[in-house]
Amino acid sequence: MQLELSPEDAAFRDEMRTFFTTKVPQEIRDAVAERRELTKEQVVESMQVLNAHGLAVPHWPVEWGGQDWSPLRRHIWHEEMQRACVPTPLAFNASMVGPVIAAFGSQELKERFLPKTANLDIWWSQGFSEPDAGSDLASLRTTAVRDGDELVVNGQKTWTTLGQYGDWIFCLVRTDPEAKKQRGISFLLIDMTSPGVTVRPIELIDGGHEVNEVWFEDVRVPAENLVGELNAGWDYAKFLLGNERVGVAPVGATKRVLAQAKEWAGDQLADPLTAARFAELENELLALELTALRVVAHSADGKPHPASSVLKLKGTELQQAVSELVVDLAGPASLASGAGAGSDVPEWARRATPAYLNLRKASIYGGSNEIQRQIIAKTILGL
Amino acid sequence: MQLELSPEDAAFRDEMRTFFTTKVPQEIRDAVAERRELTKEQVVESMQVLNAHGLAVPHWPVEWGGQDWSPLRRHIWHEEMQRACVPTPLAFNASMVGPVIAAFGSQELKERFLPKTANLDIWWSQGFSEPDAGSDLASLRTTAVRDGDELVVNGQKTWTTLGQYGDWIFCLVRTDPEAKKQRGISFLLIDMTSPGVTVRPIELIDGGHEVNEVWFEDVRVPAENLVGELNAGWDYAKFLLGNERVGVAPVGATKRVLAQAKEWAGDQLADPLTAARFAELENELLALELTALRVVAHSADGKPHPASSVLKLKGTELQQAVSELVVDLAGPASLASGAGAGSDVPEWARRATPAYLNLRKASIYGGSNEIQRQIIAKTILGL
Amino acid sequence: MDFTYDEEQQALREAVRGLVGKAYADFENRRRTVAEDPGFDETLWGRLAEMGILGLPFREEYGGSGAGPIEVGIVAQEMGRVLAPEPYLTGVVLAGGLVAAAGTEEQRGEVLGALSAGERVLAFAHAEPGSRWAATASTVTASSSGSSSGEGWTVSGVKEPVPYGARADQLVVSAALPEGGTGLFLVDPSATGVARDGYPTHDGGRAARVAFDDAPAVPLGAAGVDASSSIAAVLDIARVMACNEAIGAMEVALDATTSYLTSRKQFGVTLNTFQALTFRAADLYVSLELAKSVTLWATMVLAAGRPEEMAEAASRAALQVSRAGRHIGQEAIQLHGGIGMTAEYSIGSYTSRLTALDHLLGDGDHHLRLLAATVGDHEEVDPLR
Amino acid sequence: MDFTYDEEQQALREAVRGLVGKAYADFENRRRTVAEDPGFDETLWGRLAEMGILGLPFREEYGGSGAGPIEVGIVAQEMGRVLAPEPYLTGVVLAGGLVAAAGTEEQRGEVLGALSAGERVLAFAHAEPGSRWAATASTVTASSSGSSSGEGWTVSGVKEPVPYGARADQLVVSAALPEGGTGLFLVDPSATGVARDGYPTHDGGRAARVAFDDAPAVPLGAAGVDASSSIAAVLDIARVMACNEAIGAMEVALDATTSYLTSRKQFGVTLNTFQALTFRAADLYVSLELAKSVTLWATMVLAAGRPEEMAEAASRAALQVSRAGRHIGQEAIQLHGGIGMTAEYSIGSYTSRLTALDHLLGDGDHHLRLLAATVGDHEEVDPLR
Repeated sequence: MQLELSPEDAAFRDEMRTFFTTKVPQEIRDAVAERRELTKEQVVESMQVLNAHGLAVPHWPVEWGGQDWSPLRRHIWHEEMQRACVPTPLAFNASMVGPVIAAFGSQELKERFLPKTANLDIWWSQGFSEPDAGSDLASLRTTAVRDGDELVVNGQKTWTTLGQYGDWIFCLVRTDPEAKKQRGISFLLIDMTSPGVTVRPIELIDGGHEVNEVWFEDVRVPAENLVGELNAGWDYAKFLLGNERVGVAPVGATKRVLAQAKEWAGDQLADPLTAARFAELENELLALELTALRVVAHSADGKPHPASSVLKLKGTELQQAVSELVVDLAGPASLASGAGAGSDVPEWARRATPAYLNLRKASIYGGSNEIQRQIIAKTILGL
Repeated sequence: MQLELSPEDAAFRDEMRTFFTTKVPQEIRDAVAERRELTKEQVVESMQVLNAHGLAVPHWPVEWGGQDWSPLRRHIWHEEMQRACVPTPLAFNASMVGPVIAAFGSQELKERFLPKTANLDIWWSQGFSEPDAGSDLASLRTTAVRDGDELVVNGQKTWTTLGQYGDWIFCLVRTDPEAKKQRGISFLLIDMTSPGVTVRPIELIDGGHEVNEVWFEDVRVPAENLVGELNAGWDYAKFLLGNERVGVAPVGATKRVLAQAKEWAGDQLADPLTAARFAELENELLALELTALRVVAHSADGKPHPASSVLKLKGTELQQAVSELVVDLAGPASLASGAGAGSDVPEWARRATPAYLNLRKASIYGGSNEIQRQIIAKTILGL
Repeated sequence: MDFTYDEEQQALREAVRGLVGKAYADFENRRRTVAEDPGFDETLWGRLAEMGILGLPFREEYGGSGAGPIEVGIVAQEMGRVLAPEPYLTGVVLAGGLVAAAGTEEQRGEVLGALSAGERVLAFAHAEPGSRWAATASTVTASSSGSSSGEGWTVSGVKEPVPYGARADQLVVSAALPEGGTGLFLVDPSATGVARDGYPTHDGGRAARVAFDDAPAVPLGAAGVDASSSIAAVLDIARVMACNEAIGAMEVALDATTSYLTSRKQFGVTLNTFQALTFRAADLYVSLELAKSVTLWATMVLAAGRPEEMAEAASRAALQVSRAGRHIGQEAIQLHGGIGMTAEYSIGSYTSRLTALDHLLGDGDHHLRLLAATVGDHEEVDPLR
Repeated sequence: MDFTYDEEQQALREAVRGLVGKAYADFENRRRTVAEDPGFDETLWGRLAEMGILGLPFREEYGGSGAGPIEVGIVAQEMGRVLAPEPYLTGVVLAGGLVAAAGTEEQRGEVLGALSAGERVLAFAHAEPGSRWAATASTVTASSSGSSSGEGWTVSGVKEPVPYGARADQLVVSAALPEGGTGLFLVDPSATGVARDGYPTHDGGRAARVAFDDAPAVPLGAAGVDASSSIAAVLDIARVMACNEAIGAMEVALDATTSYLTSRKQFGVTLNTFQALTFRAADLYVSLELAKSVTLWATMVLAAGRPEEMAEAASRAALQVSRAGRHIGQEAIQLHGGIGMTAEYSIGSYTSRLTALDHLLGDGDHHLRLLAATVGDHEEVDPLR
């Protein structure tokens, strides 16, 4: 038991803090601070700055750009990044497909994809969910049928976040229709410029265009784009979903918004009820951050830690609660949600409700909170 | 839509208020106000005062002492009684076995039992739950086997509230072991002084003795003590449980405790967080009371109104929340829970934690809140 | 004490449902309507006028039909059920209500007549950047260059957000008076000195920034008189009507959610197989019923016409509805899962509208603060009168 | 930053579990023990002394073993797991801690030596009827008839409730000083002028009303000096230890609940078949883990020995543990159903103890108020040092 960081870790933290607050363009960090939607270019530029300094994919194998840090350092890296309003590396690249290719892909796939993935030269999209395969992912129906050296893909994916920017998409496809549910699924990399791929936007309730439907009509994919073994895709997907323990809960970003909200609150912070609401959320965030630290400390074995579900569940609840607080701070000004730059309502207040509405997704996407409760009940509590 | 009471109803309310605050002995009302446990004698005396004035069983048929009031008047009667700290008529007599005998019993049973039941000359206990038949009541196992003009009862009941005072007990017993679960159950009246009846106290977590186990060993019961038809007991039990819509939620009593708590709070009421907690509870209680008024207004058809489940569910939640508030108001003095009369800690503060602990039962007994949610989901929402 | 609607009121509900409910029965119709300015259906607005709905709360001599809060509440519930974007709450109940409360006889006849006939859309320009639901104006000021007879008044400053302020044909504007207090003014938005920037709001509505630069303004009622108590009273009426609108919306949101749970399959079974979900739906029903009870009661308090009880009743309804609206709005999306996040599907729009209603006239905590401040003044709350 | 216990600490845990855990492994043993005065097992107390547990927090020169808050926290967790009724928290951590913090060298040696050896039970007489967890005394007053050298002091007034005050061999008493401030005194409870009425508390513990009527009192430390900052500091340490005790209790309460869910049958199946129940158990686990994290962190803040950070850390842990304790305590009974209400079955006693711990040294809202008062003083809370 030890409260203090070691001198080395403390120095590491200072180094990260300095880097993030001086090397990433201010205008990108301002956009994050104002909770604006980032442009594709901003996301790419930010990740490339990180990658140039070895800070984009520190959890990857060292030969592919990883840093072999302790879990604590990865935690510090991740928190400091969010604290400095630096966009975190695109998850589809850095946390999802990259680690899967690194762990299960052929040497050829690694060489072909990992450097470009780390540098966001390829923007990856995720093709897992389908209209009838949400929480029940294993009931997916998109098929890939072997035809010579190619696989022919047909089907529909949905909730493809930022699919409009995607160069490539990693998909779960059914390659053995006879096998039972989880078996017979493969993990396939598809060039989104291939003929037969159609991306259709889905408008969300905040008015934004963030997710998409992706249609595959007789899309021909070279068989070498299969990752790992045929029909073993479910294992890779489980690896992918359970792989990451650092940054599962959006602690740093939520802390930052709460800290900003104190500024936004102005005089309202003198109201005891408002102050108590801040204090309670702040305490819960502290508890969550400490729990994240406890979890990362036990992540050396490489298996998914079931407590990650605690982080996801509570993390999204707090993220949503803070966004709700911000709407209340904005008060009547929260109705000015569609106002432009000429508005007399400050930008944070105009963004308050769209952000609140958008974040309803946090407890649905990426394994709904119901799924997280199920994991906790089953895996941890044995129920 | 009409806010005001009619002049007649308003006069009725005044009449009730005057009666309850002048005719029921002050010391009994003080005991209720201090949240003390009442003695058997106090419960009996109070109900007999009410009965002498036709106010013990107003919802019974007129020939057996009922008043043919509108549901609104019964609501007013019930609320004013609680407001005046008058103990409500013993539920086992007034709300449970009485209405069942009146509806389904033979003329002989009615004459034999109803007057004494209304006057609490007989103290009734309830024999429904068993160790393995709680929420799943229909799995009860106590048997009654015909032997000549008698039924021989064997088995065990539990959670028999105030069974230590019981003269008679109304039981659900299995009379046809072949029939499936709900069928084959009968509604039987048993003299608790019969040989073979044993009452054993169960100590509760607040240290009180409120519930009991009741054991039946070859207890011989005259067959004429069967209410209604053999094997139709489940229907009578459903009638009994769904019969009462007035007073399902303990609104009046909870309101009274909350009002007293304002006195107890003293200076603490000036604290904004405490005041907000009071205001929020008070508003929810208002909402609950208004909902109760809406429900009673639709109770003319005699069938259980599924919204009763809303009243039970929310009513017990608020009752518990108010009791929790009182513990917090008592603060460190709540630890003086076992202190006697010589204590410098006021009685309400000493009673605070035992009352809070005791009220954990409110959401379990009489159809747990899980059962209520199930009724709402199934019956009202069609889920 | 009676919670039931009489036959005439039932008939009114059916008539409104037949018109408004039918118009937006297909959610796509609503999407199309709110996608284009002015954000509502002008034809439907005209039909509402013909049916007497726009003049419902106003006396017959002003062109209205002299109905009461119960009837207006029924209309609001029906608007809420289909998320009708027409500016009934802000244009009729609020802006019209102020003219009825504070206007001269002549102004009432002229303005309410035009409003009731559907010839003029009103908006109440009241919120100011940084204001929090007060009944007073602060940064928008009025000044008079002429005599105190009502001539020569102008207003200056920025009002934002003004619901439907860009479409409005006439503005009711609150402004700080030179001698203190808050006055009400009628302003022609096409006059010089008025600049309007309209924009859509997240709930499909419209709002505007309205800047006044010595814009000519006609005092509503007697000139120079503090109208803040009238504003407060009409805001309270509007709050209760917003609650009525919200319970209509919540009813449908819960219905949609339970329908979804019984039809959507996951893991080979419909979602209502999962008890964790059905129990949450049961809790939503409890929230809805409680909110409905307080809203109906508050509406009756308005109808009973006891001004001294109105503010408290409005706060009580607003608090309960705020809590219920968040509970139902948030859970309705969650129980729908991903589809609930999409604009195509209606449920998210219900959440969005409930959020807007919550913040339009004072959110739950705002009203809780007001109630907490007086919680020690009474022993208990007795809803029976 | 490291959340793991070292080997020595693990060994300590096993040793305490072997002794205390074993003694109360059978819940009937605990029931029997708390049913009779003094409400705890004097033999076990002696064994704890022999094992060095009673002297754990005190320096070796005073008869202790000079361990730190981490170790004391481990003991508290183990006591919490079996609801051990021995007065470790109030007698050792609190009363002993005050002697260590405020006593003279001589007093420390004498009192802590006797305490560590198990020869003397201490109690801290501090709460007064109407007081709310302040570090000061108010209605109990001290006066000095003699010189200021420490002779001739007496205390008067009523302390209640005093945890284990009737059994205690020596009392540490807080009292308002004649010149202002709060002093600490050692009082022999058998002296004239001291009247004690002991009684059981709902959680199986003991408390007393202790009335002082010019009872002879020896100043703890220098005479007439305001000790309220020492009291505050020791109260904060005790708060964190109460949190440690509570997380031990919560762990077992959750274990017992999940065991019950997997074994109890209703409707022909075990209760863990009902998703509405298992999801609630999952939420309990979340509450527990978060409370545990803050408690371990606060314990490390104590161990790091930065007095200026202790009060805030104690409040943070107390707030989180209060919320978790209520959540787990209430739900544990509810998920057990009727059996959870009975004194025979252990689960209700866990709820009772958690309620007592919550109110002993300041409940969640009390600490929330303290934290809210300073929430604007910092941008964010950074747990990494």
